[in-house]
Amino acid sequence: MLGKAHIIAHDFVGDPLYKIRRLILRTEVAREAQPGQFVHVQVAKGMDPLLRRPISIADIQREAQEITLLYRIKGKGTEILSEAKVGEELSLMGPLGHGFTLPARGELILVAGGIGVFPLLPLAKAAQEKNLDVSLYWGGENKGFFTSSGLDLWQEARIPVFLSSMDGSIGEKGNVLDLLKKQVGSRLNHGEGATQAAQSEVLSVAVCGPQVMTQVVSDYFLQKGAAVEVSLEERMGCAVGACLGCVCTLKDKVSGRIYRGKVCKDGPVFKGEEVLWDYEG
Amino acid sequence: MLGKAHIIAHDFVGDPLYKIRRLILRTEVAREAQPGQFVHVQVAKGMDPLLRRPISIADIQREAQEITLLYRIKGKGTEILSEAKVGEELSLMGPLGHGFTLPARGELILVAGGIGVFPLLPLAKAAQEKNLDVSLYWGGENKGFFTSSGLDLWQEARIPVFLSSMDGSIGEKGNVLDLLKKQVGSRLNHGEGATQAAQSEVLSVAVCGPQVMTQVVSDYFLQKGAAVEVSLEERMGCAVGACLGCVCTLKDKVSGRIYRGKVCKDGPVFKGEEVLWDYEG
Amino acid sequence: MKVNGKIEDNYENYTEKSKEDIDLTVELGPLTLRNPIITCSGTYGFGDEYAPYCPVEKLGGITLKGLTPEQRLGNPLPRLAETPAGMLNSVGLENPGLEDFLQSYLPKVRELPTTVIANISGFSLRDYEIMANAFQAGSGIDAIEVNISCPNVKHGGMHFGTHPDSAQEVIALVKAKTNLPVIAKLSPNVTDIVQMAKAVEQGGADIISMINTLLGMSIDIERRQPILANKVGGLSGPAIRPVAVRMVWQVAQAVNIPIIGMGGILTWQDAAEFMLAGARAVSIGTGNFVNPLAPLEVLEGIEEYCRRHGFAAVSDIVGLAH
Amino acid sequence: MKVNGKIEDNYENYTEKSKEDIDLTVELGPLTLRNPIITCSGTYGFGDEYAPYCPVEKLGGITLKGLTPEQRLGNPLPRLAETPAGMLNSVGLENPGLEDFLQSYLPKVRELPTTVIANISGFSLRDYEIMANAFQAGSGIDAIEVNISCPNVKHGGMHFGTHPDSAQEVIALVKAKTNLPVIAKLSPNVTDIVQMAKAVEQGGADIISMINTLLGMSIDIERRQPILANKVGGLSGPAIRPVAVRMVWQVAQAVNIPIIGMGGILTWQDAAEFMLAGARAVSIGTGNFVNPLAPLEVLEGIEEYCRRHGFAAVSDIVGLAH
Ligand SMILES: Cc1cc2nc3c(=O)[nH]c(=O)nc-3n(C[C@H](O)[C@H](O)[C@H](O)COP(=O)(O)OP(=O)(O)OC[C@H]3O[C@@H](n4cnc5c(N)ncnc54)[C@H](O)[C@@H]3O)c2cc1C
Ligand SMILES: Cc1cc2nc3c(=O)[nH]c(=O)nc-3n(C[C@H](O)[C@H](O)[C@H](O)COP(=O)(O)OP(=O)(O)OC[C@H]3O[C@@H](n4cnc5c(N)ncnc54)[C@H](O)[C@@H]3O)c2cc1C
Ligand SMILES: Cc1cc2nc3c(=O)[nH]c(=O)nc-3n(C[C@H](O)[C@H](O)[C@H](O)COP(=O)(O)O)c2cc1C
Ligand SMILES: Cc1cc2nc3c(=O)[nH]c(=O)nc-3n(C[C@H](O)[C@H](O)[C@H](O)COP(=O)(O)O)c2cc1C
Ligand code: FES
Ligand code: FES
Repeated sequence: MLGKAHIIAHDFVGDPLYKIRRLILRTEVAREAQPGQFVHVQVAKGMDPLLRRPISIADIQREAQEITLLYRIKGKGTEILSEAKVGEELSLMGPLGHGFTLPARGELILVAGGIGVFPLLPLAKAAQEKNLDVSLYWGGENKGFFTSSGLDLWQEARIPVFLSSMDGSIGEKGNVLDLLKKQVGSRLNHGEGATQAAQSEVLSVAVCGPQVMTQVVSDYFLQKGAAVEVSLEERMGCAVGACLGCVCTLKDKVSGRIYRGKVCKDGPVFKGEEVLWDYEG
Repeated sequence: MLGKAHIIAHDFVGDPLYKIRRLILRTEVAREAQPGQFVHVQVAKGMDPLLRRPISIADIQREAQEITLLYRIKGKGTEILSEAKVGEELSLMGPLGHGFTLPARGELILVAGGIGVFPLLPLAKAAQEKNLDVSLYWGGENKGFFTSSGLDLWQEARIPVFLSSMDGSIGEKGNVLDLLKKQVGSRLNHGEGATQAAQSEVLSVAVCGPQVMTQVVSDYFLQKGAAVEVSLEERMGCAVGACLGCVCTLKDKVSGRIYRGKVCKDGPVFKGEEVLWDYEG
Repeated sequence: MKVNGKIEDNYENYTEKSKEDIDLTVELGPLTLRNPIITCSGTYGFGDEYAPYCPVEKLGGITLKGLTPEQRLGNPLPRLAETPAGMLNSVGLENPGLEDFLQSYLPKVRELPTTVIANISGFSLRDYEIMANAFQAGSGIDAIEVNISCPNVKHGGMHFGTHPDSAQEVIALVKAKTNLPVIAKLSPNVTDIVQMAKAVEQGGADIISMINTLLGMSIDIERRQPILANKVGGLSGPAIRPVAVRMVWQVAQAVNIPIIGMGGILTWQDAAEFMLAGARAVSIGTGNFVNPLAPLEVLEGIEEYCRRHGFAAVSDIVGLAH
Repeated sequence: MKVNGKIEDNYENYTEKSKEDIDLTVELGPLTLRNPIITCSGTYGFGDEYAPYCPVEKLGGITLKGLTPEQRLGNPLPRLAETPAGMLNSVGLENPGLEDFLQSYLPKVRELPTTVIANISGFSLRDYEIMANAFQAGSGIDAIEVNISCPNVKHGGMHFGTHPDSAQEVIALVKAKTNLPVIAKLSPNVTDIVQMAKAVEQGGADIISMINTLLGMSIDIERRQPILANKVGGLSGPAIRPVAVRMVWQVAQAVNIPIIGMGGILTWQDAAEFMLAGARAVSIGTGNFVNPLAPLEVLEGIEEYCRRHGFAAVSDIVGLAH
């Protein structure tokens, strides 16, 4: 879909210091949107900036035909977006990309680093509806960050949330991998050699966050035999697979072939086991 | 002065069809502004468009520290400017340029074509304060144009106004030169050879409008021996005389030397007799 | 008022409007397009990516992503950087290679309801020869655009595209090996664009397309490194339009073959500049990223422009600003 | 947040701030500037036009409008056209001529409380010789910038600026005739900027300044004519910055003389890109039109950047992105 979205609400999620804003849009995108997909937003009417900005769909209200975007004011584009007013319209493309797989059964662990949490809520809600055992492990800076990044949305949705903060002001002190090791590690099959098949039927993991964190969490769960999906980020031009600006490098597990995946179209969600994180070239 | 101006009022002067807007700004520019000067306005925060836009000062309230701009929405820049809201700020340079000469005595005839009328009101008011005999001859499209371009401001100021409209819907039908010939011509010295000096002491003329109109009116009054000043328009870069983007061609009456005048700095007001209208090159 | 052509609707709005009687057809030498609006190589994938947003059957033509004999993974990431009114890309000719293209992509490409132009690149004359051989009349491709100008590949197109002799040579070779119309795509990174244009005309090009991207760089001042992993990339988008229009103007005066103009077209007004400067057709690249409906809006606008000014055919406005 | 550096205040705000201990001085071969911020030729008149808006004494230097031996009225009007994130100009080297400059302008210029660079142009070697002779140490001018790159004058600078041999020749000539530091100003309208840079270095240039404007055109589609009376003009402003940064980067790797970087600088971030790419000083042109305080804001921003990253001197950041 390419069209106008009406701005229903637009405000800071919490303390403006953290620059996280919530944007609720009435748009057809709500009809088809799947967890993990994103929209490509035109932030300014003119050519400054020129390109659209990709933002994950952070909540979907199908009946109301509304989606929620949560975004951090980062540079010029998001700064300008933050000035859009309720009642105005934004040009939107979406829903775009290939989202998360909702497991058929078993446990779903969501792992987020920082604002990587945003695309995970729709997945959590879908899992909940399907009565899957879903929980979130979320690492961040400090308490203020979490409360300013939509922690209450998770609480409202009654999804178990486990936090780790760098300064220890909330949850465990440390990073999210440490939290996971401590909280989940003991439950997992200790034999690193456990057959993948056995584990993956019961444990699925979805990860989104800074690349290094995503990689180590993905590797950790892959080792434990879980089915891991990761959501990646790249600079985007077209967001429809036409420009090859946003590719990542993948390795087919069966053939061993190295190839490029388009983050915008084949992703942003990929199988953790297929991503070649450090491919040079 | 370079600084921020606060928007006090911003609305259509009359029928929005004519796209003429009034912008009242609180700014230091009001302190020094002289009739015929202009300001260089930054219409957008970003780079689209990049350059500032020159707009004449259409009214000056020194005590209130306010100036009025009247402008027609023409292209992208003025379109964006038209979206500026009361309470917001605009970056302004000014007052810029060399304005009209207020005659020491005698009669002052103002001649405007279309929106060329805008810089003339401050001159009219200054002339009035000095008890000069001042009147406006103003040509335009039709009645709607005049009422949408600030005709009432002239009426409020009790300045005699004579109109000509292309469709005859108000004032004389025809162009402003015809109007002038009819209304003023008879009063003027019929001898084309009358000494300039004699005439110019009693009759001063200030002209602003489209170039062709400005030229014919200027030539007409010069022939009649009046002291004519014309306000010119050119695309501007710096507006301070630094880029030579806006020059016009002048001829020194005494030496016969042909030279360039900077519309932004030496003008926009020049002596009618010095302007070389059709200089090629 | 459309301040900058970024206002769009769903394309359903367009399909109903009657086209009245402006003749939209353009003849580019041996290649006839139903209308003068094409999309640029490298910005429109293999023709179906944008289909949900812009109806392919309304386009005069599309140009495929640049192809090489062998598969290429292209350059490392990041490959994109936004710049004032433009963007840099260093995709580095990522493509599936000829064989895979013919097998996996061509069957779908051949069904596209528009004129399809293949864009070929190479690192040697042999490469161009292989590519030219592969595309003949009836192959499902309607014309070959020869990219002698890709600035991203170190030992690649740049050489062919900046020396008149090698440009002429490569075009002559391609021309000899295919019976399809041959489009020579010029690089703007040269001192004398007219010399290049004359060389490819001499080489037998049926059509000239111009311009490819300007070589540029953008630096991440916090990381103190170029943003692009490849360091330099190709500058496209509205920022380069004045350069492109100037070059089209110069070349239009100097050659007798038709020109496809491109570089920074977002709106119909932009496209009109190119046509008035002498381009017989125009191509939209980066503009699609901003507004996927740009090609349709450009077409509508140009048509309306002709109507308003009393031109019976779009080709009537070509070169009128000279 | 300053989205784009267009937010400015009266300059009084700047004068009070303590400069702490960042060493702002830059050595450009024989020319020392108190800080690396210069203003570009042709955009800053003869140095006093912007004085009410930006204090000249805060600038590292200013470059005067291009001068020729004889007076020139320049090109017909219009001379300016706005383009996406840029502008075209075709001033055509309007200037009072050497004699009138020396008589009527130099006395004021010499009082300017900053380093003053004269920019000279010519249509023959003889012209450059005349100009070079006129400016010597003690004349009130601190350096000569040789414009071999003005794209506006048909038989003029373009020729010298696009051929390495003639560029070298004209620089060698100027160098032989003056004892002032000689800055060679390069045109970007060339296939190989490195070749040009090496040529002027060979010719004896003390400093390279780059880039001049890109040749461009913009068409008025309603009048169906180029906007500029001169048809083509020079493209400047943010639009060209990626091209300029790329060229500075390439030249910095290839020559041993210092570079003054310019082309599209509006903000300190833009200036930092040039310095990290290898420019030892930067110059602001079109940016002044947008924000007359740009030079000061750039200076402040660069200083603060050095402070934040622990650099003791601005010259420490030169070329760090390589
Ligand atoms: C699939 C996807 C989903 C995303 N979802 C969200 C979200 O839900 N919430 C959120 O806050 N952010 C999200 N991002 C990141 C968001 O797109 C960037 O923060 C944003 O583009 C920054 O734009 P800017 O102009 O403010 O920053 P600038 O740094 O000024 O941007 C300069 C250029 O770089 C690009 N860019 C900069 N950072 C990123 C980035 N991290 N990812 C991709 N492009 C970038 C911009 O799009 C722009 O083209 C997502 C990115 C992707 C790819
Ligand atoms: C000294 C002076 C005083 C002016 N006073 C007024 C006034 O009081 N009210 C008013 O409505 N207009 C006035 N104008 C004209 C006004 O500057 C233009 O209408 C305006 O710049 C158009 O900008 P735009 O982006 O809307 O149009 P566009 O046509 O999109 O502008 C494109 C470019 O051309 C320039 N340009 C276009 N038209 C003109 C023009 N007529 N004069 C100068 N530059 C132009 C723009 O500044 C811009 O750089 C004045 C012009 C000058 C030189
Ligand atoms: C992401 C991207 C990829 C491109 N890839 C190619 C290519 O493979 N072959 C080619 O000839 N041109 C390629 N180009 C150049 C475009 O076809 C076009 O010439 C250029 O972008 C100017 O047009 P624009 O400003 O409308 O984008 C590419 C451009 C972009 C932006
Ligand atoms: C209006 C104008 C006039 C110029 N005149 C000259 C000139 O006389 N001599 C010269 O060497 N460069 C001249 N230039 C080029 C600038 O000095 C500078 O190289 C170019 O504009 C790029 O910088 P910018 O993008 O910051 O403007 C001129 C540029 C402009 C915009
Ligand atoms: S952004 Fe264009 S292919 Fe992904
Ligand atoms: S606008 Fe720059 S000299 Fe007048």
